[in-house]
Amino acid sequence: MTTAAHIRRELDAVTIRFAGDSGDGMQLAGEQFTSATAVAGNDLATLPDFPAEIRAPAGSLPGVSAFQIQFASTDIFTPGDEADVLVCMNPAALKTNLNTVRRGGTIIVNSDAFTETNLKKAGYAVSPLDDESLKEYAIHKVPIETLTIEATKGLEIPSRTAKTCKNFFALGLMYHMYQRPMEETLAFIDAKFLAKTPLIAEANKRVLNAGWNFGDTAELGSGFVVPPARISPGTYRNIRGNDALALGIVAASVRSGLPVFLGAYPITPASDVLHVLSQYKHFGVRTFQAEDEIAGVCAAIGASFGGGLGVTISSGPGIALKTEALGLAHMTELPLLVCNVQRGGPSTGLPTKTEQADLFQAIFGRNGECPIPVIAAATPADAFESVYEAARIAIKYMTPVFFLSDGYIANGSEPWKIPDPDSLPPIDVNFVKTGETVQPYERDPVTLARRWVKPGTPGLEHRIGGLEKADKTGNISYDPDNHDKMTRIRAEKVARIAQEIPPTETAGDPDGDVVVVGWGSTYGSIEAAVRAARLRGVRAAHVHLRYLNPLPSDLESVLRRFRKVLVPEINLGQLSFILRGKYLIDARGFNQVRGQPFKVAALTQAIMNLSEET
Amino acid sequence: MTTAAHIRRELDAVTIRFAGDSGDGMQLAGEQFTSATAVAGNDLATLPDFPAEIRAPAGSLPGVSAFQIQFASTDIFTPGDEADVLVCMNPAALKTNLNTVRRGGTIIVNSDAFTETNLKKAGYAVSPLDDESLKEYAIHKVPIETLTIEATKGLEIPSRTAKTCKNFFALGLMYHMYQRPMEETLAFIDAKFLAKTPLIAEANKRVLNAGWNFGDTAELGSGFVVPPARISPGTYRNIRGNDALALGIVAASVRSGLPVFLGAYPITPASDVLHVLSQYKHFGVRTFQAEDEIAGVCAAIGASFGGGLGVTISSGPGIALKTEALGLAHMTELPLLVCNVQRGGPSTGLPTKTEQADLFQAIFGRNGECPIPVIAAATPADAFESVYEAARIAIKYMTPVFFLSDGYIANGSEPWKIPDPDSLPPIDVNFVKTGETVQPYERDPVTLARRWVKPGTPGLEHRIGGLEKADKTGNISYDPDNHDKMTRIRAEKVARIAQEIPPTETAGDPDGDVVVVGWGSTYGSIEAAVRAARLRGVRAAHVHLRYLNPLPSDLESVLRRFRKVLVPEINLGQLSFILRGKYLIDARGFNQVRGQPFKVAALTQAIMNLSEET
Amino acid sequence: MSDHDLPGGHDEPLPKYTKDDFTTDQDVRWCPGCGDYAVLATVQKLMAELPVRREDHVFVSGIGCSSRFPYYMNTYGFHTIHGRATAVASGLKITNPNLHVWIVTGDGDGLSIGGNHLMHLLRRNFDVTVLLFNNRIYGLTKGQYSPTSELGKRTKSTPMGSIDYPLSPLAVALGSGASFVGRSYDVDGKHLSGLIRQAWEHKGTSFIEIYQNCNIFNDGAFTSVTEKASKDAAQLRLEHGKKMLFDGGRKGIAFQEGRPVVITLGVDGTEEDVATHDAFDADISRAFALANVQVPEYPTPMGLLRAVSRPTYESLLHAQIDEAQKKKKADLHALLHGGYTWKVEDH
Amino acid sequence: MSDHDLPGGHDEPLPKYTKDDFTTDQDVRWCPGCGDYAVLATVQKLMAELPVRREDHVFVSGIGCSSRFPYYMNTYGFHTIHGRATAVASGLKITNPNLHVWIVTGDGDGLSIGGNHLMHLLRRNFDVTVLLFNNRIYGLTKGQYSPTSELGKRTKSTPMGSIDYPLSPLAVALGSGASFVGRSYDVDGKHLSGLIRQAWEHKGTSFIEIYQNCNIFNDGAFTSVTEKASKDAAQLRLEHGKKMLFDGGRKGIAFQEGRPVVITLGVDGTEEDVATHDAFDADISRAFALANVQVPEYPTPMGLLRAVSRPTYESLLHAQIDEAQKKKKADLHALLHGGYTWKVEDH
Ligand SMILES: Cc1ncc(C[n+]2csc(CCOP(=O)(O)OP(=O)(O)O)c2C)c(N)n1
Ligand SMILES: Cc1ncc(C[n+]2csc(CCOP(=O)(O)OP(=O)(O)O)c2C)c(N)n1
Ligand code: SF4
Ligand code: SF4
Ligand SMILES: [Mg+2]
Ligand SMILES: [Mg+2]
Repeated sequence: MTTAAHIRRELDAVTIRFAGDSGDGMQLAGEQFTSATAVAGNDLATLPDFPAEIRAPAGSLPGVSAFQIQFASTDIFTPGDEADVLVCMNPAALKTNLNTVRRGGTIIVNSDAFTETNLKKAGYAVSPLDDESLKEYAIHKVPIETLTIEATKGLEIPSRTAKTCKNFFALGLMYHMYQRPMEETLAFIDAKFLAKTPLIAEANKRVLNAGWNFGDTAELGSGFVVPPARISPGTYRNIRGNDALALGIVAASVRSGLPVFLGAYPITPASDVLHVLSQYKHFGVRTFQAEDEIAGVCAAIGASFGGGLGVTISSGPGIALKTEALGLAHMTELPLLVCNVQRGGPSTGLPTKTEQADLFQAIFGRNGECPIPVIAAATPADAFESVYEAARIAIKYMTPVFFLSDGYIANGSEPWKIPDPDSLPPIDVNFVKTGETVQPYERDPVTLARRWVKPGTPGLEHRIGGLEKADKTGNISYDPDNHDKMTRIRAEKVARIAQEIPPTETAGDPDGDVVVVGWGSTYGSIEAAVRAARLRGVRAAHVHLRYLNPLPSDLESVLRRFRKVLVPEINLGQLSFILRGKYLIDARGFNQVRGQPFKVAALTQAIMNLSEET
Repeated sequence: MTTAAHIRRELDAVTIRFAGDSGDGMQLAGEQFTSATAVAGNDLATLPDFPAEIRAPAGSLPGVSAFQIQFASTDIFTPGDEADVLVCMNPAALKTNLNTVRRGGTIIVNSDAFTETNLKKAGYAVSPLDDESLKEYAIHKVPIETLTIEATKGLEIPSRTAKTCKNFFALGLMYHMYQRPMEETLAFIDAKFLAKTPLIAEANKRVLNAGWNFGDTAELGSGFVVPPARISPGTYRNIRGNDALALGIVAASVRSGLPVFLGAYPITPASDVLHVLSQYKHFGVRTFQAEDEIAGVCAAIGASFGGGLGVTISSGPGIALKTEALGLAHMTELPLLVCNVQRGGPSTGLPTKTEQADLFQAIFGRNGECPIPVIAAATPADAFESVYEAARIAIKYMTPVFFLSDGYIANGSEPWKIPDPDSLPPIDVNFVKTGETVQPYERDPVTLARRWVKPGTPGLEHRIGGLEKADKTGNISYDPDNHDKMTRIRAEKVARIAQEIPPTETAGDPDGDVVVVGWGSTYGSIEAAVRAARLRGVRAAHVHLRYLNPLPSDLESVLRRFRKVLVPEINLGQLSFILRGKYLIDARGFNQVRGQPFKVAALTQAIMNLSEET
Repeated sequence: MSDHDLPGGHDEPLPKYTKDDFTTDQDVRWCPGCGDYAVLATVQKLMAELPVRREDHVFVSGIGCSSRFPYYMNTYGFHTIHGRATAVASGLKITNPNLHVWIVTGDGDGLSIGGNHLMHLLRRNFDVTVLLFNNRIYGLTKGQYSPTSELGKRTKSTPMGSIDYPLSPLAVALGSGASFVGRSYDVDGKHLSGLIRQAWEHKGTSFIEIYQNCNIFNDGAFTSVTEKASKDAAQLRLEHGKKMLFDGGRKGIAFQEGRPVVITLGVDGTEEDVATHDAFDADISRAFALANVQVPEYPTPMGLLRAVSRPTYESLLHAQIDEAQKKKKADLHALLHGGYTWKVEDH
Repeated sequence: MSDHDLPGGHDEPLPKYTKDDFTTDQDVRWCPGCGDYAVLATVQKLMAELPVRREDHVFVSGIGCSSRFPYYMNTYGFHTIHGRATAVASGLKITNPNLHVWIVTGDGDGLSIGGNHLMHLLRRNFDVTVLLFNNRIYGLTKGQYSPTSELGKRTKSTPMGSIDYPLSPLAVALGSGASFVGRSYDVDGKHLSGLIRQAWEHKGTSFIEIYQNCNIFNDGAFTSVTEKASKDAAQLRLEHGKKMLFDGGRKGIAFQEGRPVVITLGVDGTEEDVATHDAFDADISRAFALANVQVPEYPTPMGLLRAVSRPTYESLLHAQIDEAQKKKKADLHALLHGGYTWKVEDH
């Protein structure tokens, strides 16, 4: 590989963003760049940004697809507030992404695409390349399409086909700029194309190299180096949240010995979990694409009744439909894993955007007294461990458990240190066996879980259902005192899950001015903002909750070690309300509902401001 | 009518309870006694207590049906903690109702029914009439069946038929005991039977009189007088909560000029509202028995879109199913009245019992940020005015509104001072008219309500839906800032409803030790308990909330005038949690989930205890 | 409906059962006189005869009077939520295909709120049996009309008469591609028992409509079909391979130009013209024609309308799982290490 | 589907419309090449021809690519939630029977999550028209199989092939007692337009299945039926009163013993034997037989299978309201004073 003659500059962290038409392969370029960056040993975080349409008209504003990555030589936690470099494949991409670039940042445009038609589709009267509008940025006009076609000359493929390789040109250019290794991508091209379409493989490789070489010769400010981060040793892979979620479920199945039954109905952004799990039939995973969300959850309840690990997965509107059935799972005290990959709401809302506004629904959203434990993932990789934990608790406590992810976690990816399966906490399943004299609603004294009896077991025939049960026998009971008692037992069982929760960790100062409490995918922005605020002199700490119901028993005392409590959420203040109600602590919200992660700068400012309040 | 020769004693308040087999007509007897008592000018409160089964086997424990009424010469608020007199038609009724009678109370048993078979069905080894088990009560064995058949002698009806009149014997006996006027019941019998079955009419009347006369001659301690209460002048009728609810909806229709569309699916205890409204076709009411609850609410949304008053009604499990559609109503900002007649939960729970455990669901139970106003009825008669208010707000603010009733309100009844329709608050509807240039999501500056455009209006064609809307135009928008803005506008619109709420009333002391905050059907028990506590020296007040979301703006300041806040609820602490979260006030719950109203004595004790805490 | 091998794991011989073995200690809480009692007795008796262990039966129901059924069967049982028994049973059957799964539902539970799940259950063809108790009314909620109530019916929710055109449960089932469709009624225990047994033998989803009298809210809904005096003329007792005769052989059903017609023998035609019932007809048309006729214009068909054989959902699914397992080892370590991985060394 | 009187309150004459009057300013966001475009154009053109004011049309849809339809029609429109357009439309039509209500749904929206509401809409017979865009795939969620996908279909959610037996939308509709059932396809604008117009004229619920190509996730799903070269042999173009001939008159459909069979003229029979299509047949059997046949064994029927006349739900409901209003005055004061009342005097 050629190395550049230019002076290399070391950078701490860089954010780059690829943007183009949905048909331009920007997600692919972004994913490849991510892998190469991971291999280069940087810490990183990514943000894919899809259009809502399947395939909006080419060149149109709604058709723009983007992918952002931040990578660094130190720990980083977010895909970056602003891009240092934006790669723009057409005018529409420039139009919709310009506000994501920092002032003074670099913009690389595919100048071939700035035709009159495309400019018009993007709503430009004059080309922004020709007027003053971009003067605050370093603009590089690169005729990417021409160069791409040039690079494939001599191969017998039509120029229309050749043009589709242009994302690899952009990728090659960025690889050069940030000195990423290209082996991984070259191997990927071969794996994907060599067997079936060797010409395409060759074309892509040539174009990739042409991009690199172009960077080498053009004066684009190449040769930036972001040295490797100090990352704990181990084997890594890059993982998307939805994949981690699916793997966590399979791991829970293997470790518990229970076959997974997934009852689900497709919905953005949860569908991929159905797709991925349907490929794991060799693990005995049964995926059932139901006729609707109600059937999905009910079939999962049936599976759990039959002695399987019932799982259902959906997003806001679909979760809403499952509400009634969750009451049944709660009443019959069967294990059930309910995954909600949250999206923008209410109603159909913003299906492709992220949001954290379903926490109230998870904790409170059922008829009757019907507490359900709630566990949330913090990052794409964390989805593995946290969903595993959710499954473990569902089985151990014989209860439905809500697992919350969101669109940002689902489609985002990060390097994941692959755990040793044997190091995962054990999941013991203890079906009642023939001959044991157990009543269906007898309970474990520690967990209050009832015992699980598998149909087919001789001598233990019994009936369960949604009517109130008599204590121990599980027969129908209309007795007032029994109802009060059972309602409290079910609540107490869920409350006891607190005994599973490890001591609350604070990242930052052990006490002081502001504790920032978060949950879910805001992990990265909060961590970054707390660090920034501490650098600016605030005594602050970050507490990130995996367990949202019940809350950790030590949480109140942790919060009380700080003068102020700030709760940033991508909603209008749900966890903050719950903390207030539980602890009578004046938890303040920092809330935005913009379908996007927080900007670290804004959050840092909020911490600074609160720390100054007396 | 004969009058008793015995000395009359004046009593302040009396609680009597009729109990028998489902086939024994106890509800009818109870209702008649209620009417007669209302006419006698007493204040009263009732509690019907049905079996869960349609028709459990005759004489069995689950087949017992009871009706309790308290009436008094002063204001009373509950059907009574304990019965002074229990009328028992068979052993099963005695068995299941004995614990409702105060020690020393009177029990009148139909001794004819204490046969060996019946005793066995009730699980008595020996007859309780023959052993010592009832020695703490004043027992009167009356061969009611024999006396009933006796009374109908000479009429050409089979003795099996004659026997079915026995509830009138019991009723006549109680009428004598408490000196109620019988005219109302005699008229009722004629209205019901005279035309079709004159012999039955005659039989019932004879038996009723026989009961009275028996009381007159037997030494049952008759001649108690409960003098009339001081009741504000006006025309009264006795009304059940479900009837009041239906009437309130019709009144809102008449006053707004909007036709009612009720989309509903039968469910206990809400079905009666469907039944009653289906009889009001002459008011243009359209009732639609949908295929399920989802279709019910969706059809109601369609009706509102079409310019009608969309209403849906259900109970817990059915409300759960409507969750997704409520998001649509919220997003499209259409008026919609959602009535939840709560029952025991979770899941199928205890369908025929009362509970207040769906408050969380009403306030929090949807995906996304989706606030919906919540209004609750306090008593059966109050259902009229409060559901009217709920409809008014739905229309004025262009929003779905939750109206909460419960099984106790639904089936309970009380005297209702009939309002003058013209005195009801006006409901102005202001459809956009042809020629007005209004955008679909332009808003009223005061209420933030968008304008309502009726399909069919020329020139105003537009499209709405569940995706996020652009401000003003209502077109689809994926813009992050627009989403944040619209989410806040919708929340602010609901918050502004607080401007409709009258100043919070406190009953009792204006400040002091304990303020007891309630909502819904606990009104009576709380009012009675607060009065009792005040008599015992506590400075206490009762605040009963009709508006649960938003809460009254002055509520916090009212609560802060007291040292302690007690929140009694038939749940595990839902309103109390909300008050804590909102105001950071240490609101304490008094919670029972027994499917029954509170006992005044227990609640009084709780107030006393809390007042003693420092 | 069964896997005819006895379910795995049992070494002992099948016990000799009696009806009592299938009776629970719970008080039966239907109204005295309700048709549900007769069905319960028939099913309990049949259970004692089937070569299936008690613990391998599961009765799954929704909500309704009829859906109380599982409480009275001394087997495994699940009284789920309204309309969803079919969905719950699907997950159960996939999880343990050895179980004998019975679904008990009503005309409201199965055709109103649960209509969609029923349709999809039938097309998927799980090896389960659906017993739909059709009393043409909502019993448990005390007497509203149901999707099978006749037009003009006055009920609590339709004081001026219902205006929804009723569904034929059998037509819905055939419209959904059901593989086994039949009808019987509560008090003809022998006929009902025979049909349920056939259903149990059928591999795939069997759908049986059971006319059931609700003596409280819809008494006599089926007397015109079932009462002794007229039942010969009112019922078309279907038997495979037999002519479709009724009314003591005086009348029959013929198919003319694709349409079913009643012929009086010796008047409109001869026995020759009468169609022969083919319960296993590959073509669905005739079964559907039968599903749409009823008294008074036609005799009401009773018995098995149609059974066709088609692989069951769970067998296809488990075949895919087997195939996948043959191809690939279930190695969790390997799965977690899938895709591109890299090592970070100590430094 | 219409009340043929113009809706009340308009004095001015009906404007002369063009297709453009029915086009909105919203960018159409279907994939280039999607069959939805053709249907949209056909419907917009037809709207300009119907004697209905623009403001009296309402397009109600669920969720899916096809369900975006209302945004592109310059009429009133409601893009509701997944599967519920039918229910929303029911409430709308009852509230204002003068509106011309169109329901746009997909094979997922209408037959998967929305199957039950569709079934009940059809039996109730509201005077509305359902356009079900059948592309045999879930488009909007990017390519999972749908209830109409063929067995064995490999999709994102069925990597080893789907195992659910597909539904025939027309069979489901007839099984539910639909009063108007037909089929057409995206690119045959003339045929489609004619069928939709007939549907609009029908008083009652009209159900039209529209074969629609999803060129992204299920390209060519219907080519065997619709492509020029083979369509003559592959389609049975139904016309009332005409013989059921196809393949240029070389073949025809006959009913034998109640079953549909393909006959080759001159080989298995003559034109005499070929059935004549009766689109208004009182008996449902033949229409159902046609709903269940398709290529390759049979030609796929196109056109109106069956239309029968039955009172609409809203007309029956409003008749009851009228009757009630004739009998009883709507006097709120009297209503509130219903039952036994008593006066309490000042004291
Ligand atoms: C979600 C929900 N909606 C409504 C109900 C009330 N409900 C219980 S059973 C029933 C209908 C019963 O009718 P059917 O299925 O015909 O059974 P039957 O009682 O006639 O045997 C209804 C509406 C409920 N339990 N849950
Ligand atoms: C309650 C709910 N569940 C799931 C979804 C996701 N979803 C949207 S459209 C769709 C299926 C679309 O298929 P179809 O109706 O065939 O329409 P097409 O896109 O093919 O035109 C699904 C599953 C949703 N929006 N809401
Ligand atoms: S209401 Fe009808 S169906 Fe229900 S138990 Fe009674 S008789 Fe049977
Ligand atoms: S995904 Fe298919 S159905 Fe949807 S717009 Fe694209 S081509 Fe049309
Ligand atoms: Mg029924
Ligand atoms: Mg589709």
